[in-house]
Amino acid sequence: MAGRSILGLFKEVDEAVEAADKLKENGIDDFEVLTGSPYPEGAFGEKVSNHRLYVWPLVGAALGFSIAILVTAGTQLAYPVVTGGKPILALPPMFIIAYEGTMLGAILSTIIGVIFESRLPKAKLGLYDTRITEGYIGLSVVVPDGNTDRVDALFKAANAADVKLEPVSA
Amino acid sequence: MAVERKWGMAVDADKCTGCQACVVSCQAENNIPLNESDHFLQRRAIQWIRIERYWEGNFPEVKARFVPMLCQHCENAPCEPVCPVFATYHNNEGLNVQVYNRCIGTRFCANNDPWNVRFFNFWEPVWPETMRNQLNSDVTIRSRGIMEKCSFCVQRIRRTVREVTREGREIVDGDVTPACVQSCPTNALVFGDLNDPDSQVDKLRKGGRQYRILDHLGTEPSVYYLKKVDPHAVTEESHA
Amino acid sequence: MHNGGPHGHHVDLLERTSAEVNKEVLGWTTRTSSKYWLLVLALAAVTVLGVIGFIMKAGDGGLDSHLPWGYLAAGLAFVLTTSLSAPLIAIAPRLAKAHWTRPISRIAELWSVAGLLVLLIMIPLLITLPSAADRNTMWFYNKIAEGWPPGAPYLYIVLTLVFLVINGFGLLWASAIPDFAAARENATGWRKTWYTRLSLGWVGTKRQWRALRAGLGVLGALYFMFLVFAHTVVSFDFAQSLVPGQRDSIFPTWQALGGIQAALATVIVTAFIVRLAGGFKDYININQFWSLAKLMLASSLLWMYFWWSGFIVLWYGKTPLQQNLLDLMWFGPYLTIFIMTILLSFAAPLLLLMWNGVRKSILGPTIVAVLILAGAFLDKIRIYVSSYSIEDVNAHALDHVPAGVTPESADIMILMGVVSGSILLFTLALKFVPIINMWEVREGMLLQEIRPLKKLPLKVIAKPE
Amino acid sequence: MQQRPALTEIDINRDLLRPILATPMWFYGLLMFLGIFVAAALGAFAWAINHGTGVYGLNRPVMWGFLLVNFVFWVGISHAGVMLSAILRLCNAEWRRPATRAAEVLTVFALGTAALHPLFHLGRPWRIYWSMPPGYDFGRGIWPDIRSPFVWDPTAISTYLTSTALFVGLLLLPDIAVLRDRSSGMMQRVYSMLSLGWRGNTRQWKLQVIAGFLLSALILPVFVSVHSIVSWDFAVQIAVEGWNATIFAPYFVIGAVHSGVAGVISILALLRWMFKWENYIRDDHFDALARLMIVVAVGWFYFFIIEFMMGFYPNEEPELSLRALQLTEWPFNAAFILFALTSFFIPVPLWLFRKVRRNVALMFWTTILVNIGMWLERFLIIIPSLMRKQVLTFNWGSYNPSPIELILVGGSFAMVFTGVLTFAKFFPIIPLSDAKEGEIMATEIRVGKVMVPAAYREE
Repeated sequence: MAGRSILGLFKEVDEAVEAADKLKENGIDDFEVLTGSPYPEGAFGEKVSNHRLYVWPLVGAALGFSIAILVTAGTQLAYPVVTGGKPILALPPMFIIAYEGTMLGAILSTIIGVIFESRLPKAKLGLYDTRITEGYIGLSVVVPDGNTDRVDALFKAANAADVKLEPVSA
Repeated sequence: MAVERKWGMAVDADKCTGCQACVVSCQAENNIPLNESDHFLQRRAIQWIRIERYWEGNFPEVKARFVPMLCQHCENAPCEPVCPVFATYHNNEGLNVQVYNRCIGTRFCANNDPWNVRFFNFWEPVWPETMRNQLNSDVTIRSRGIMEKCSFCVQRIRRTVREVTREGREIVDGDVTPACVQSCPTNALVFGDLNDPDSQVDKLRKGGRQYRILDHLGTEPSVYYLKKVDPHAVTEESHA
Repeated sequence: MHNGGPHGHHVDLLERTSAEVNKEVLGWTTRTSSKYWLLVLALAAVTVLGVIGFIMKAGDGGLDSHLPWGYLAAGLAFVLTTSLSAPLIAIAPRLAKAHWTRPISRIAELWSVAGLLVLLIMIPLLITLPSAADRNTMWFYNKIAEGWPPGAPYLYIVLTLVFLVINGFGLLWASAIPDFAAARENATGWRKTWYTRLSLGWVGTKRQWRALRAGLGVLGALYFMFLVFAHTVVSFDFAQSLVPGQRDSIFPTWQALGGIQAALATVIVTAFIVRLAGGFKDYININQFWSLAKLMLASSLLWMYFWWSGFIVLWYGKTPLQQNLLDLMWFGPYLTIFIMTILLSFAAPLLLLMWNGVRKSILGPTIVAVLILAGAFLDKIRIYVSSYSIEDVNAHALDHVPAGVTPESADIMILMGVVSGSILLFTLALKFVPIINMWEVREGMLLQEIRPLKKLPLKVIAKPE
Repeated sequence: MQQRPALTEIDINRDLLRPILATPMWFYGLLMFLGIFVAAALGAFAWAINHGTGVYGLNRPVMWGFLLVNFVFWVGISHAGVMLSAILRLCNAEWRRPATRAAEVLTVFALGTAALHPLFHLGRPWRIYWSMPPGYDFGRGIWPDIRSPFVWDPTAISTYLTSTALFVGLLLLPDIAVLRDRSSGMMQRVYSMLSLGWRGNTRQWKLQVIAGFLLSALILPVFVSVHSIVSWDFAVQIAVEGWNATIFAPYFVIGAVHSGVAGVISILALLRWMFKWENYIRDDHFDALARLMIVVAVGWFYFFIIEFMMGFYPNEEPELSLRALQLTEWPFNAAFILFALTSFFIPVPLWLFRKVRRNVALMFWTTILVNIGMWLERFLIIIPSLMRKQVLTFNWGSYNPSPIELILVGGSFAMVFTGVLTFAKFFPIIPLSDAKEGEIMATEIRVGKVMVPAAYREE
């Protein structure tokens, strides 16, 4: 697919919303909204993407728990020395360490999950503009080579502050 | 593995005169660093066995009561499980042993020891040149930063075991005598195998006068104390 | 909070006019169907059964020893931990200016009427409670000076509980005054006089509102403190200080926490029933259950945490006394009942409520709440029966663990009577006090609205200073 | 939140990035000054390693001293972070916004500093890895004894430290992206590497928000467990009558929250004063935090009363003698009075007044008082209990801290502040994205004639 991404920058939120509507009217409904601050998803009428984040902590927790149990049980059995008349396989301490292991596993895998689900890390930033972190709203679309000027015109019509076109190399 | 021997001691508070002979001999036997005055002033003196002195009654009827205090070698020693690195544990002869090389000096065991019979090497031990040859070659010299405590003269126990196996016989009562027991002029201290029904210490601990210090903690000490015979004697410990 | 969604029900409520609110709520309060009277009769019958059970027990056991009364004490503790704790669910969010609690705040506060029952049960328990002389109580009776503090422990138990109950009624009344005024307008007959009296000529001037807010704040804070104190006193005097040598210092705080957990459960169950019976589907909706479910999950985790904090210390110390306490309380005769408590009060809530799907539903939290109430019930039985089963309360330490006490038929009757008695009081009160806090709901409608943020419909929530 | 100024993203960038992009001169001066103390502390530790643990004031029976007191204190402070950021996030409290990251950063550095104390404290510090994961001495086939609380401790603390650090890092991504777009040269390259190529599309933002909630919910249980385990270092010891109490875990935790939230308030007051952030850390933030403090303080006081009374309750000799020591003997009686006043009886009544809650200077000083009090609380729990371990009066002792210990304690404060300031030099310590979100979500509802400030809610 010879796709080229095109990025429209808008100073006002309403302009961006209007441009988004226009895009949808023209049958383009998967466009990327770039903002400098967390607008709730759907504020621009863009497609609501779904994610699997809630699976991650569960998997991590299971892993962490089993590893912790293995290590604690293993260490006690591997070095069976009586201290203070406590049983060789003392359960309460195992639970304490297993608890920490569980939480650590859950948290680590959640953090990895967030990064993965946000499709990071990216080596190349792609078509981007530093004004986005200054309050400008960016709408970036990937369109077949032919349609770029149509989208460009459409952005301009919505009073875009600037329109950027990805070099052909892509 | 099954407990064959369970070393223990009986301390007769009636016979103890507080002469401190046990303290000195223990010092000599176990290479305990010299306790200079400032060690005492800093409350850092190391005495594996010490004579605790309690005053009893009001002036003029004041009596001094002596309690020889050493590691109680408990069955369920509270000092053992708190050590993160297994530097102290309970061996199968009923001894609460200290592994010097393993100790990292958290001093957790010292805190969880109700009798305060565990000692910390705050400084590197030094002996004057003249006393170097006095050191006991059977006993490690402890470096600074680790705990140490009464071992029931484990080196003597080991030596006896070696000897009797060479002679091809069983250990009998009286074969093993820790330094303190050996040097006690009034035989207030008796050492032996608590699992051996005809050992003297086993008889004494069943004699009726026995009590164990801080027994309510349920740590099962292996050191038994024998009450004074003096009828109107109420020492601090007998409450415990 | 995350994954957004439409709030259909709530939109409906926000579109209500206050007249409609009055009509719906007051209508249900004044209407008395035959079903209602049937329920009242049934509850009354069971309550009477409880009284009979009490008389039977008093007949053979007598009131001179505390030993037979473990189950009665458990009953008192259960009412204290459910009914009397319920008002917290109205108080805490009100102080935090949370909106979701408005429709159910009255349900929570109305439970304070069960206080009467507590005062009733308290009397025989006080008679059987062994004297504080030569045993350890939290009142240090005779420790500081002979016969000092006077009347310990009885006087102070009475004071604590009486103050608590009075405070509860005061809170209920104060928060209902504007609703009484609203009811006064279109009521007839005895209700007219009743509401006119109670509304104290409320007309809703700025001053009155300010006074009301201040009053609710103070009464709420006071109730919170009294309740925690009451939990402490009851768990001390009717359980801990009966077990010689027990110094499980987390115990009273654990009981207070259990009170919060059971309070949430009580409110959820009641809200569920009121919602169906009164047709308040738009008032009490997913938001209430969802928010309560989150709190219930948190409190269940804390409940387990408090138990564990006590357990690990006793397990590690393993002195004979600690061993005996462990056996008496948990791992001895009451092991099975303890395991069931853990399952009901911790395991089930955790495993069910950890899923947002279950939390964010109406049936899910309700089921969990029922389980938690069962757990709390068993918990109280375990604690108080085991503590009451010790004969020599003056011993220095607990040197042997007494055998478990299985309930006689009279005990079971008593427990049933206590539970249904508190429900009966609540049911009767339904007909006197509007069950939905109308003025708070109206205020909530003023301060919330659905408004789109660009393309996205969101709820807007105002928090006045 | 009356009359809040409307701020554009440009304002927010300019103001909140000031310490990074336009670092004032005095900042470096301050760092130098703190550096002196840090250096002193490290010197003291070197001295201790060189000469042996004898340079501390410890003795028999007081084998744990100021270093352990300070350890508990800093672990306590470190609980502010999660307490605030997590609980307030979960409650969706609008006023959390400026406080969260400062709190989490304080957590990270306070916890890091706390983790140094066991090292200072050990007899043979170079062997500490024998007791903490993942440095077990596997080579010898000897394993740590997991029955020891000193094995639970490193496990919990490393878990907590890792989680919080990563949590902060994850929520930093969008702000680092802002820096990437503002900075130049070497720093620009570093920032763009750290930002992992953040674009700021809606999906990434959404996941940021979810991560905030999810991780808060996950870290909360860890935060509770950490201080509980620290408390069990003490509570499981049957030999020390004063410590062997079952209430210790929740008592320590709520005490930690008490001192921790106070610490955050102090830090916020300092930041506001240093970087002129009146528009971001507003009076009503202090107001809300102070209200929270009142609740926490009262709860803590309840636990304190129960714990203290439980000492008398069984009335047995060792406990009574311990209380007698705490209440009647110099200097502990003075410490006790000071502790009661500073941690509760002075600040809490003050916070009841709206004027005080909204007076930044007063809030700063009252919260400082609270932390003085909470330090003394740990001191009064740890030292006197060791001086009166058991009924055997022959072994009752005393303890005087040595200069080395005092230097280490003082240095630990410098370490924490240096850490927080250094962070503030390289990363925004008030989350830009949170502030911007606050601006988007802020709105008003008309009630009759007044406009009541309101906020959009994503549920």
